[in-house]
Amino acid sequence: MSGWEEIYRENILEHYRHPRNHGTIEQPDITYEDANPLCGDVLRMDFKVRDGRIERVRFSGHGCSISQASASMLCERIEGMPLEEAKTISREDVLEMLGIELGPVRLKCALLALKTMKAGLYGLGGWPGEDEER
Amino acid sequence: MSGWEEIYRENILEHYRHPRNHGTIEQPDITYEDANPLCGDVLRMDFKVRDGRIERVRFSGHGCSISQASASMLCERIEGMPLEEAKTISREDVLEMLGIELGPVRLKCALLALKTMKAGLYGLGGWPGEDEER
Amino acid sequence: MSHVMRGQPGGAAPAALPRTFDPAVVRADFPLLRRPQGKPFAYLDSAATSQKPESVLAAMDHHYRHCNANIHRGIYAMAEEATAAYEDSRRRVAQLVNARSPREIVFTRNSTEALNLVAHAYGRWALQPGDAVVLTEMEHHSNLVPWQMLAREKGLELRFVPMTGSGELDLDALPGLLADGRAKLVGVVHISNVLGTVNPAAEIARLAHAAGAVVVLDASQSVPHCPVDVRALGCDFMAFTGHKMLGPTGIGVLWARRELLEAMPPFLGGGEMIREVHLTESKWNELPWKFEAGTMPIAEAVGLGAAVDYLERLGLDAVFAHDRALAAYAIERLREIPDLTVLGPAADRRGGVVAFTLADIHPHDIATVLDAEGVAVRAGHHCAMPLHEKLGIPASTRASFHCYSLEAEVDAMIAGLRRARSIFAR
Amino acid sequence: MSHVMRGQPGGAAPAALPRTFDPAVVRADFPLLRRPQGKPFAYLDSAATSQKPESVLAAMDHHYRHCNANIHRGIYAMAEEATAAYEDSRRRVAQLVNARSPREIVFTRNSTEALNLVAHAYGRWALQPGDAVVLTEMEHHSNLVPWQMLAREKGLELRFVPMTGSGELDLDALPGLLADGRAKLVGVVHISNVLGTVNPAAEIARLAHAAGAVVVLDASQSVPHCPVDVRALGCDFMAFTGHKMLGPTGIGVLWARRELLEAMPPFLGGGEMIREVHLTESKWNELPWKFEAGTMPIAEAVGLGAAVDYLERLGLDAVFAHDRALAAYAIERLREIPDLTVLGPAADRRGGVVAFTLADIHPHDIATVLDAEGVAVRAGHHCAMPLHEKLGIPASTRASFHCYSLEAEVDAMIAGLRRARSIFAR
Ligand SMILES: Cc1ncc(COP(=O)(O)O)c(C=O)c1O
Ligand SMILES: Cc1ncc(COP(=O)(O)O)c(C=O)c1O
Repeated sequence: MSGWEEIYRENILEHYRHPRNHGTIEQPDITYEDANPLCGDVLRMDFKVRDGRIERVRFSGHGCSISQASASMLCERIEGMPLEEAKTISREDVLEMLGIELGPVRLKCALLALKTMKAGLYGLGGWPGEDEER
Repeated sequence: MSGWEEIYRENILEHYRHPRNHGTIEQPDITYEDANPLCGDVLRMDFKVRDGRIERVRFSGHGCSISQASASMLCERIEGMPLEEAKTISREDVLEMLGIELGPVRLKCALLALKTMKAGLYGLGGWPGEDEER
Repeated sequence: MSHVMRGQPGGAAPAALPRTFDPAVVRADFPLLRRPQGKPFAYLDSAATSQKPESVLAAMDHHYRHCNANIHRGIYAMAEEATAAYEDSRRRVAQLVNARSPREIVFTRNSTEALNLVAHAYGRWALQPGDAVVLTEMEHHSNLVPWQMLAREKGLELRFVPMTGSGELDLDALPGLLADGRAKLVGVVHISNVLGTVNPAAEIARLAHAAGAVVVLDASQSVPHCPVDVRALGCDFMAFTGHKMLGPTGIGVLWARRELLEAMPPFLGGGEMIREVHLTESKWNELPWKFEAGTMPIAEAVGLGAAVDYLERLGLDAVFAHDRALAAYAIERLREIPDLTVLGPAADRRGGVVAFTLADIHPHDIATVLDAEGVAVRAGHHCAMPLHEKLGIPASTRASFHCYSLEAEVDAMIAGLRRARSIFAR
Repeated sequence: MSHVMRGQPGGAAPAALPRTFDPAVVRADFPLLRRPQGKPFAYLDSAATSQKPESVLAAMDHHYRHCNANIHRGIYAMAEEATAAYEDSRRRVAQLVNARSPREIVFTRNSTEALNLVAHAYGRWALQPGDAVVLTEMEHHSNLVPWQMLAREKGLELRFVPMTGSGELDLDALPGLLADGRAKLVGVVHISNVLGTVNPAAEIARLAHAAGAVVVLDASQSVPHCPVDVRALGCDFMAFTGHKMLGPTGIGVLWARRELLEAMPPFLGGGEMIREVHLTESKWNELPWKFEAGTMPIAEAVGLGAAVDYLERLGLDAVFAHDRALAAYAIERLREIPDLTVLGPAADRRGGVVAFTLADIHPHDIATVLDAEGVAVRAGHHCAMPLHEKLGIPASTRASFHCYSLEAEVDAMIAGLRRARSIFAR
């Protein structure tokens, strides 16, 4: 298996080509936009929340296949999930979904969605374990 | 000849122990004070000028044997000299008077007197070859 | 490579043809590029940072092993040696850019600090509310953000020389931006780190001076690659950075006209930059030390001096000819790839930088595929977000060259781009 | 060395005795100190800059030879490695001083830049005309001049904690200086680079905080020599510098409480420190990068990380015990010399720094004679002119130690001082 095939596994390309939950929500209950300062990529996530559950979630913005695939996978996973449970999703969970190993620079792409989600759900002030998500 | 004896030749120690032209002049025609920023040593030179000649020159301040000896030698040499001639004294002339070789740090000690004299005689604006006296 | 035009960004045309060198031979001087057989590695990211020749590493290593002492204050032999080496590097840098005196050379951490020094020490002092600062749409963030910060603080207006579709400055717009006499400072990048565009610095300086503005040149991509003569250019401040010119990280340079440096207040306060300190007031040291606070990057200055020597041995005109020839070659080969757009002007108007987009494939993905093939390029906004905004793209992929770069490395990139296209076509 | 008191400037008293090491063995790790036979060389100027162990030089050399790339933006493997190495050094530095998070560690050029960063980004933002800044009479110029410059700009009052005759802070005066509630910032040197005095940083922080002032600790001479725990000390900002802690030149550190760094505006503008840049406005990056503009001293950070490892392997409590024992020995031996005055407090209240005067012999002359005998000491005001002014002397001679310093080197100095006395007695 050559180098790029280790990163661009079929599941990633699949999510990249056919992203789930892509789009925006009108009048979302929570919306948060973050950027990857290293490359300027931007991700926005909109949430509809009912009875403490994430009823709907949509993402938009632009980014590379890793950041788009991880946003797509994360959204797919958290739609319908209780807010409190979504908050506990960790960096390791996201990397496991992606199923690849990444260096510190591309890690930022992979974790942009998680970071955007947490900032949205917790509010801006920071959250437990945030440092590890750098 | 061991190391320090190369620098502390008898003439230097002699001028250091018995400085010529040490002191100040009341109501000097020209007075200038400079400092060696590297060690805080201060040198002031006062001049009485008549008919374009340096009639009297005195130095004061504090410094090491090299800076004191070079001030003493320089004053001895320029007293009575036409102003224009004194202005032409070069860094090489001073080092020749001292008769020793010095690295860039102690060079500053050796040249403080020359720098003070030139700044006094030329005024503050700089003078030909100034860069070489750094 | 004989079809390449000579570029003389720095001043008058020289009499002789440029010396030339064989990059494959030059390469042997660069330890990092000597890779084990069978592991291809094409480093095409020299605009981000250059590789370092053995002589630079040896100079720094020698410093630490044989004359590591703090400078300017030590009376012992080793400190005298270290001081002499540090000041000697300053002299060599001064000669490289044809400064009038080594006093005009201030060492900094990098280009960015040099440009911030100008904004803080000159800008905060000389500019008044209502004054305007003229920049260009192709500035690197380092020659943009400091002026934004200053503009907000002092109530300055920022104006921008627009960029044409081909990625050149629309110089016709400059007189208009200067016409009301409120523009007091013009900041411009000499060679764009994205487009490779060589901007007409001398002409800009002429126009700016006629309108009473000083000129700050960001020479981060020119001094490392071509002859630059500050007197011929006629600018007032110029910043460049060691790590892009075969030197170490941790050191940069501000050149400025002596009269300006004399007049400006200092920037950072501390040891070295003072003549006399009392509890509540101080007097400043002479130039250039007035602007060098605290223990400076001493080993790094020694390394930079060795880098200047190396560049001068190669000949900067030869380096530039080589860079430009390679850029021309790359542009030619990139044309073979469908859906690929090269940013910036024609090959004869640029330095050794080639940025492009490929269909709607994200540059990160392109760079990752290329990395897997052993080709290192840069992907992103290259610290020039407004430029990308203007071009209507979020990011680009960039290949950039230095004296050790080879056509074969460009070929490897082309092969990798074909592969990226096949993976990501959707 | 069993008579030496344990110093714990950094926090709580530890349970175990300090580990010890043999400086003669340690010495073998320092290439510069391995001198050819018959050429004695006693380096007693470690407070100016320390020597570097082989492991530090090797780490930097390895970086340049195997993973030299610009960080944070490169998508290729080498850039990922360089980024990881740089950020790993930050983590090690954070651990060294027990920071809550690596986000609290900002890399700078040196201590001086770190202190200027506090003055510019925090001071210009948080302090108002009429506020007071409290410093001490024993500050290094680097923690004095930036505040003078700021005081002039903003109309601040400078107040000084006076020094006792024995070179200690007169802490009884501090409450009075804080009493009117106008003092908003207290800046203090942790260990004086002239007197060796270890100042009671935790107590000063307690008093300052009670009065509503933040505390800036200049730890340039403490972090390299003894355990320092920012949480135990309770200060708000702390500066230190790589080249004094067995690391390279060109890198320093600002530690600060995260809340303060979050609230403060940035200092230098440019690449790296931004999140988004548009032509006329920008958004800042997260901590700590918000304060790191342009290409940072990457190789230097790697070297600093290796230096931290080395210091931790030796054990900073052991280093401090060694330094203090040597200072005590030096003071004892210096007493043998007639007309010699040791500056500063008793041996049990200081670190490994011993400054003195000898009759009216100028320190330059002393240093020159010592140099001829192969002993490197420092002569001058050591960037602490007000301290010397207060003591009524223009300059002093200083010997200072680190882990590789030997009693035999002190002995060589003593012999040289006798010679200086015989030459210059007048
Ligand atoms: C107490 C103290 N503060 C600050 C500094 C400044 O350190 P640097 O020159 O590395 O900025 C020094 C050393 O020179 C020092 O001893
Ligand atoms: C045009 C230009 N200006 C400024 C810089 C900033 O240089 P440094 O990061 O060394 O400060 C760079 C490189 O990053 C550049 O290409």
